[in-house]
Amino acid sequence: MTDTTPVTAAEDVHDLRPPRNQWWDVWDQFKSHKGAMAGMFVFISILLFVFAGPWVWQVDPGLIDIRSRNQGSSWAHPMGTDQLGRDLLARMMYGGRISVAVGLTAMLLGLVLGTLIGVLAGYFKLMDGPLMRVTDLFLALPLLPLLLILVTLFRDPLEGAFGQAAGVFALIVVAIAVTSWMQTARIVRGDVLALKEREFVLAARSIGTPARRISTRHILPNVMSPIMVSATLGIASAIITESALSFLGLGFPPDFPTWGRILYDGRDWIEQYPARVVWPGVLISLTVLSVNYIGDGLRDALDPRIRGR
Amino acid sequence: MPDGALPVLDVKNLKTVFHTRSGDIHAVNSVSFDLRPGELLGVVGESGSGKSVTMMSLIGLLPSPPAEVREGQVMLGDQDLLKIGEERLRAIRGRDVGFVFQDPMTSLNPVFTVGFQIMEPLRRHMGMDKKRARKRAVELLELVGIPDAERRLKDFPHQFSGGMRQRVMIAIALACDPKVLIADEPTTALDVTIQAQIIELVKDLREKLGMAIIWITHDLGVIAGIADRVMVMYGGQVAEHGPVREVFANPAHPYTRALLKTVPKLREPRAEKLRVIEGQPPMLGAHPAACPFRARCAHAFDRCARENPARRLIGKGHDVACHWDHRTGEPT
Amino acid sequence: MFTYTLRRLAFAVPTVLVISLIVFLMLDMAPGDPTGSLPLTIPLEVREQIRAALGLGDPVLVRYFKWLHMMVIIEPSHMLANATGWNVAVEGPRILSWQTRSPVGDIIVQRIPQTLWVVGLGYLFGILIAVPIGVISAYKQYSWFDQTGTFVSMVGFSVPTFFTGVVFILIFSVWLGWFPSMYDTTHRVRDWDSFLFQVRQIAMPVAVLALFNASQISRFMRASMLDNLNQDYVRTARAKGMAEKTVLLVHVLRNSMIPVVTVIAIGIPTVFTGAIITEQIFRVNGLGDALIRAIYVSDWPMVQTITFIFAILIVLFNLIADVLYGILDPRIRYD
Amino acid sequence: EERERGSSGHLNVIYWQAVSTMNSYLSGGTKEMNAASVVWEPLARFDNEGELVAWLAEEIPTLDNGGVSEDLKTITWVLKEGLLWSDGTDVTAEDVVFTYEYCTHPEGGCSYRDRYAGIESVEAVDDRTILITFEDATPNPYIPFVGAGSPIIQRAQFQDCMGARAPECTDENFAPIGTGPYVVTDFRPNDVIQFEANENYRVANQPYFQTITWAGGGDATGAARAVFQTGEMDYAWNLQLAPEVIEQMEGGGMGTLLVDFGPLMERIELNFTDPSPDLPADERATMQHPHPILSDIRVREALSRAIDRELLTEIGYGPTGRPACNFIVAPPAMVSPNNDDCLVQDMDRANALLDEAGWERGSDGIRVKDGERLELLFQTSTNAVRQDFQALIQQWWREIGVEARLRNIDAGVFFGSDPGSPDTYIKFWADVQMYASLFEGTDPTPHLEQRRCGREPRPETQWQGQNINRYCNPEYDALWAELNREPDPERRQELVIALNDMFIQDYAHIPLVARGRVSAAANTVGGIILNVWDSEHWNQAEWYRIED
Amino acid sequence: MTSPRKALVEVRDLKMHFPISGGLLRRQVGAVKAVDGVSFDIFEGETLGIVGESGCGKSTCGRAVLRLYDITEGSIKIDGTEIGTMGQGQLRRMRPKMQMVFQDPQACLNPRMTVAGIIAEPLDEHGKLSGKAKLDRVYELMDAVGLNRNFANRYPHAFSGGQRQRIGIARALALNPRFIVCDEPIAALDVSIQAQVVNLLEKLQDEFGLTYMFISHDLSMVKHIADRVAVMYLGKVVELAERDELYERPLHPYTEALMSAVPEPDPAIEAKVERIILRGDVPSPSNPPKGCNFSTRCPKVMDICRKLDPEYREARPGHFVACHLHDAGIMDNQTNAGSAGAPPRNEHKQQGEDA
Ligand SMILES: Nc1ncnc2c1ncn2[C@@H]1O[C@H](COP(=O)(O)OP(=O)(O)OP(=O)(O)O)[C@@H](O)[C@H]1O
Ligand SMILES: Nc1ncnc2c1ncn2[C@@H]1O[C@H](COP(=O)(O)OP(=O)(O)OP(=O)(O)O)[C@@H](O)[C@H]1O
Ligand SMILES: [Mg+2]
Ligand SMILES: [Mg+2]
Repeated sequence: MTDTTPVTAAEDVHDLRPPRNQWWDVWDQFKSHKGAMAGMFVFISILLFVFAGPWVWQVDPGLIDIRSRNQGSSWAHPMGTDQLGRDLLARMMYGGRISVAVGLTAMLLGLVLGTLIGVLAGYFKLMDGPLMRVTDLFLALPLLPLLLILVTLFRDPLEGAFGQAAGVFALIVVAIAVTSWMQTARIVRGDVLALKEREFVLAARSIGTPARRISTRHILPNVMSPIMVSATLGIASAIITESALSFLGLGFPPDFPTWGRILYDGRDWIEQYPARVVWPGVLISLTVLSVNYIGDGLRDALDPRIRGR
Repeated sequence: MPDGALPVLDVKNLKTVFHTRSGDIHAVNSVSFDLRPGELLGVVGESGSGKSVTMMSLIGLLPSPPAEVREGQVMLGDQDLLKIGEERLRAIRGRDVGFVFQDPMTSLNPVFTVGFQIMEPLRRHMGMDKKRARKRAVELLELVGIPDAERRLKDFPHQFSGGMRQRVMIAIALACDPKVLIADEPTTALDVTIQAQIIELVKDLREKLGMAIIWITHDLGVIAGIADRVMVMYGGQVAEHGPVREVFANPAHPYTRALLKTVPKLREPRAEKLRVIEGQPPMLGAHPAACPFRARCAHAFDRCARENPARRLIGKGHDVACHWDHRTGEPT
Repeated sequence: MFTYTLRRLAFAVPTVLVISLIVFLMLDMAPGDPTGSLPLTIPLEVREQIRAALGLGDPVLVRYFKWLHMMVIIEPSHMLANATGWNVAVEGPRILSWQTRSPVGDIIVQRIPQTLWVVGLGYLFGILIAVPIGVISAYKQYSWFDQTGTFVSMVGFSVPTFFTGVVFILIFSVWLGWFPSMYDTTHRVRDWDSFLFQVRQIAMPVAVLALFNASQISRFMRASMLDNLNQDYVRTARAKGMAEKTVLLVHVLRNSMIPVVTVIAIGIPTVFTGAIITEQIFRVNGLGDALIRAIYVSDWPMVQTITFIFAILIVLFNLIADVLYGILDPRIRYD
Repeated sequence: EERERGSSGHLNVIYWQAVSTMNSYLSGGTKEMNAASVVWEPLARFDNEGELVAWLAEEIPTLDNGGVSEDLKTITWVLKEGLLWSDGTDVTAEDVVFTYEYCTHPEGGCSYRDRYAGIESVEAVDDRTILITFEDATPNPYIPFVGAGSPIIQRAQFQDCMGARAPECTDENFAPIGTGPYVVTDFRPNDVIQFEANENYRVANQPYFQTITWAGGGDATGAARAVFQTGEMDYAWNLQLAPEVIEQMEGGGMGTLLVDFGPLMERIELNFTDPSPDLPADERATMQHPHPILSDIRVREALSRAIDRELLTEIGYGPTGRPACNFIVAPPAMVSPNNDDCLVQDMDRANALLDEAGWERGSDGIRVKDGERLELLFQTSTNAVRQDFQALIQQWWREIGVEARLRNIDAGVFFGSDPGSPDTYIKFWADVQMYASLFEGTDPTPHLEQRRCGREPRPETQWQGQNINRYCNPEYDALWAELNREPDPERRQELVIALNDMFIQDYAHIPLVARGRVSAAANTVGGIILNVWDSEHWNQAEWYRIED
Repeated sequence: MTSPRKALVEVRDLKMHFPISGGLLRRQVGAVKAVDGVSFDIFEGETLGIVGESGCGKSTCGRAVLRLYDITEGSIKIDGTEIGTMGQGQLRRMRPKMQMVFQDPQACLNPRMTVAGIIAEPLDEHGKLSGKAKLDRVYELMDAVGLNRNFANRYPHAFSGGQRQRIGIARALALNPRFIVCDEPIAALDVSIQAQVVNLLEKLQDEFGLTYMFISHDLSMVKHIADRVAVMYLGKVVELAERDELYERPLHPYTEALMSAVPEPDPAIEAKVERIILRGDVPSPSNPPKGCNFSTRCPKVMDICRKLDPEYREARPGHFVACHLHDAGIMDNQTNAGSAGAPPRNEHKQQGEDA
């Protein structure tokens, strides 16, 4: 049944506006999604905390103050200190930068890769077979050894090229991305295959729109929903994969705090100083949760059919 | 059809509302009709006029929320279906009232065999054991004209063509010899040649089994071919209702009249230009205090905007809900 | 269906070979050294001899084909011989772990029971928890149950297992003393008491894994149920007068399980690799533990073999997933 | 009261790094050596005081009792009478000879090959007498067949496992027959070992425990928790945990921490050669290019003075470590008393030294000389305590105007011997590096030998050699030669201390912390005597359950 | 009708087979013969109606004519230019001449684009209009199809079916095409709306001199709008004639059955109509029956029909049919045999006005 949302006369009295950027409509809808707004608020708070926080809380996260080691919350150290007397608040901020940046970039990279491959495979019949075999191959590669090998093989050249922090960052981000794009690719391909048969794509072809623009204008926006879902899951799993890599000694060096690393390091101290695991644990969960709710909201907002309701 | 016979189904003043985020939708507004044994009532009306919702309200098939059947009375025999509660309703669905839906492609569960799906109501309502249910299922398939029924019981829906699937749906609906069969656009998704087959089948079955049928459709042609009485719905209300020949010959409601004119006729000379009904179907949002058709009505006058017309009798069993008198061309 | 399965099988073999070659070559380039874990008291000259004794001299491809031969022919024959007692073991050098100097096949066979107990049950319970939660969440969409379920599973997904594991140990082993914190791989289930002990010792790792898996699977289940709840055939079933239970658990569930079952099947191999951390925390010396420890000490034959087995598992379960899909969904079965 | 064999029942041991094989000759790891030591035994071993005690031998051969020849070239061991293998057969001198042959086979890959270095021959004089002939005069002949690293294996079991066949003898390697108190009943590599009391053990009422489950795996925290807090385990090996964590767990009250100090010492090595990546690969870190910064002793001293060893110890090791100022930190008699001034951090002195050396503070506080910044690449293996140390030391050095760039490398790579890898500690392609090392037994001579000229790793030797920091001092070499000839124990002690002082006062490397052996035992197990000179399980036969 | 009209579209022996691959190596094991050798002309300014049952290849034929598929065989000339073998790049330049209106007004509009965006898309692709001029053109088109300009910024879901179809039509008109394939443009619409769209199409045809290929399964509507009508069955055109000729004197038994099956919205007529109820279902296009495609369901089937595929020929001037009943050679035999097919044919002959 076609959903006829009839247009009444009352609605016709709009003045003639030139077409406005559709992102405004997206934003209007997004605003009305309570969960998404809450998620947005939390996520922005987290971003502010990690990126702007250090301006407010000007403590060097690496500064060792042995006299005040293993302290609980106090005015001088709101989240307490670690075993070297480093300020946990500063470390959470600094570590959050890396974790959030890893999460976001790895997710973006994986997403771009997955989407690209998914669209290519779905849209161009010739590439479908080979690309899907490659995807299968990657799916069948055991990730952990692969990550290990990537890290051990390329850490040094990259560190040489970009400096230590940037090198490890690039490596970990790429390693996570390279091993996490396959699901997205599969889902996108499936959707593209279905979309390709939809009449509006045919319509675009009958107009003479070239394949490149069909895929960017008609296909991509319509596979947004599954991509959003992958994206939100992607951030979460990237942050967690990073911490698991830290756990296995393959992540960032210990002098680069990341939430996963801080959480891991705090494990042994859980009985004496639970704050050392609670803070990073809570921040990781909050980030993942907020991103997830934002994803829900975005998915709705990006869909004009829901937007209209 | 003896006029005096007691109706099997008597619907009075049915109102159904959908509660949605953007307000209530009054999908069915004080709909009343009855159905006598052995009779075929055709229901027409444009998309969204509330045909399906009306029928599903009768036997509580609407999801609640968002749907709410507000008022009314649905007497099936001597019980009021709106009052007896979900448990008893379930015993009636499929047993006393059979339902056939529009889309045969999706209305059957793809992962169960056709046999299983036919036998399900038999075992539930008639308490048949597997063997007897099977036998009956074979009979039913043969009844709806599927050859090689015994073997085809084991097939899955996707192995049937659209027309055959619709036959299976009919077989399911007929399984427990219901008193009333409701067919919601059973042929809309089918080709004309297949549609003709199904119509032929239903006519046949009706003669054999003598059940009362409600047949919903867009297609006036189908109604003209098989119905005894016709009910034209518009905007959640009954616009016109009467014996089929009477309504087609003397349509009283402006909507019925317009509708009859818009459809080109195959067996009549071609008209130069098709007549159209301008405008769009109404929103069912607010509670109607006016005639829902007034915005598209050529004869609308001020009263139509103020008062929702009540159904008035204009002939034997023929009533219409309109302030305008088609015979005089004047307001009543 | 049959040719479809055959075709996938035909593709599977080269896939596995390519993977094994990639893994072999990459490991060969990896910088780790098998003598790296030896104490520094062992002089360099001796280390060099050890390296030589490990056969590190041959060219890569030669070693690859030797390894492949052993992997595909000799090791399986020994495993079969061990399992059945038949005299089918093929003579010839076996793949030896550099670290333990013993055939990797034997170690892997040893480790399968605890892997299955813990990881397998963890996954199984995860599914058993996830399915009803997914079903109820979808059926009561937007109810408080659904909202809580969503929230909890999101949190469950976002908290690393090494965190939950330690919290569990603290609460249930240290404070309450209910469960042992270490898994005893030598324990054999013989009678009721030993079975109870087994239950106690797997309780925590299984719970950790089950929670983690359940949070993911329940999401899939819910989405799939929602898809199907709106289908026309559900309305048909209701119109037939079927009880709500039948509608939900027979008609909708069966259809919803089709995609979920394949997701579950594909997930099984990743469970083996993904449980490494849990295995380490609870000292469950399963396959994951064997892999990670081999990686630590650069025991490449071990890594290659386990990786190869994982690759086979992944390919195999993908295949199984496809076949399952076909079996569950008659529309595909008859193509 | 008298204890019976097996009367103490069952013992649970946890090794969080699991044992990979029972044949310690094929592994070389401490954990394998410990496990093997309850099955295999040497002729003699060191007790917890570091004193040599006869074990399978009747007595310790000496110059005095004629067991060692005057020219220091031969030693004669006599087996105890009536020794039986656990399978009931006799132990003979042939088994000892076979042990020598087994480990010195060129294709065998035996990890303790160096124990048998310098031996000309090992002969069975009779069933119980073994004569070892050395190539040169050997003042310390107590290396072959002495200590847990060089136990006697059974010829009958291993004679078909020589050379290249050694690793293929899985059954033998996993269940060796020995003379020790226990026999293996089940071995699962990297997982668990089950032992049972040896029926043929030479002490009639020992061992007291009937069975042992020797579990492996998990992590150090879990192992400590199992002894201290849950009581699941009776003995846990090698608990390297943060001091506070251990302290808190000990509060559980079920176990005791056992610590003793041996020669293991955490240090910083200073590279005397230039590791600059600008040099060609085969000249990097070789004697051709002296280090541009560290060649100056004042810089080296300043780096050492800036370190607060007390604090490092407190943070990293607590009661399980001691600040170290010497190269040789054990046995006690050989430890130099002359360098204790390093115990106090002295920033002023460090700054003064650098000023004197011509390094001026730059705008960012880092010192500069001739346009070059005082910047050092500081590498170590990946390990939480080491990274904490790196952070602390980096901060102290920054205070004296030295910038340390930190780098940590996976232990498998760092301690590997792959000549192709740029990241091994041997190659030392960094300015400074931190790790710990020790020596076997009680004699530091071989350890001191490592720092002689010409022992440095370099391309020509495939980067082999133990002179890691490429120290080269002819005086040192001469003094070592003297030590190597000296049989008199008193004089040897003096020489060791002199060599140590020379090396330390040259600031050739920076000692940090002497690390103890740390294990934990349940309060219900008695008889444990921690031994840092030999296997921790050297007296396993005497462990017993304390009944209450 | 004036005889020598100019053919805008000439289709000869068009075949569109979709490969079915199978077997172990995914080789092609067969083909869905969706369109299997059809030929017809469409004259300038006329409307050619195409009718037939679901799955008989109407849409495929329409799309193939516009070269939305790479056709298997045959030639397509549009305005004298052969496009059957043209590459997609060249075709792009031809696109403005030929456009398409789709069946499902919901599915043919990208749900994530505004109406203005949808209508402007062809202008973006082919024109070089400035933003302002483009907007003006969009408004112009919206006026032409009777859409309120205010709706330019809305999304398709906010429209009723009829309005959506107008958007689709406006898009097709944007480039001033000469030839439009209308693929069941009214099938998804409510009866009360269908007439609006059909009237609009007719109005535009008059205004712009468009040529239509009008695909539909609604015979009544085709009768209304088309000048000539082709009946398809299982990938083939079985009959093609002037509208009145076809509706009054169908030659092919399938056409007869099809027309008799159409229900008439008039109980009086309905009561009288003699239905030809076909037995069984349409065979699969991947496995068409031997001989005549219709032989499995034909009420007048003859032996030869099961063996020989009838030739598509001009049975009467301007009236093409593919049926053995109207085969010159066989006709005689069959007449003698007294087949049911013969009498109506004679009747037609007598009543037919010779063109
Ligand atoms: N679940 C629902 N939620 C909200 N509104 C609904 C729902 N189901 C139906 N409606 C509304 O109820 C009205 C009547 O719908 P109904 O399905 O009865 O129409 P119909 O006459 O059967 O149309 P069609 O011919 O297209 O089947 C429509 O306006 C529709 O939008
Ligand atoms: N892309 C394709 N690949 C394979 N088969 C196809 C494809 N498109 C269409 N077909 C098949 O070709 C045949 C004709 O399809 P087509 O869509 O042209 O029919 P139609 O006459 O337009 O039917 P409808 O009235 O249902 O729209 C059908 O059997 C269909 O399954
Ligand atoms: Mg309906
Ligand atoms: Mg079509």
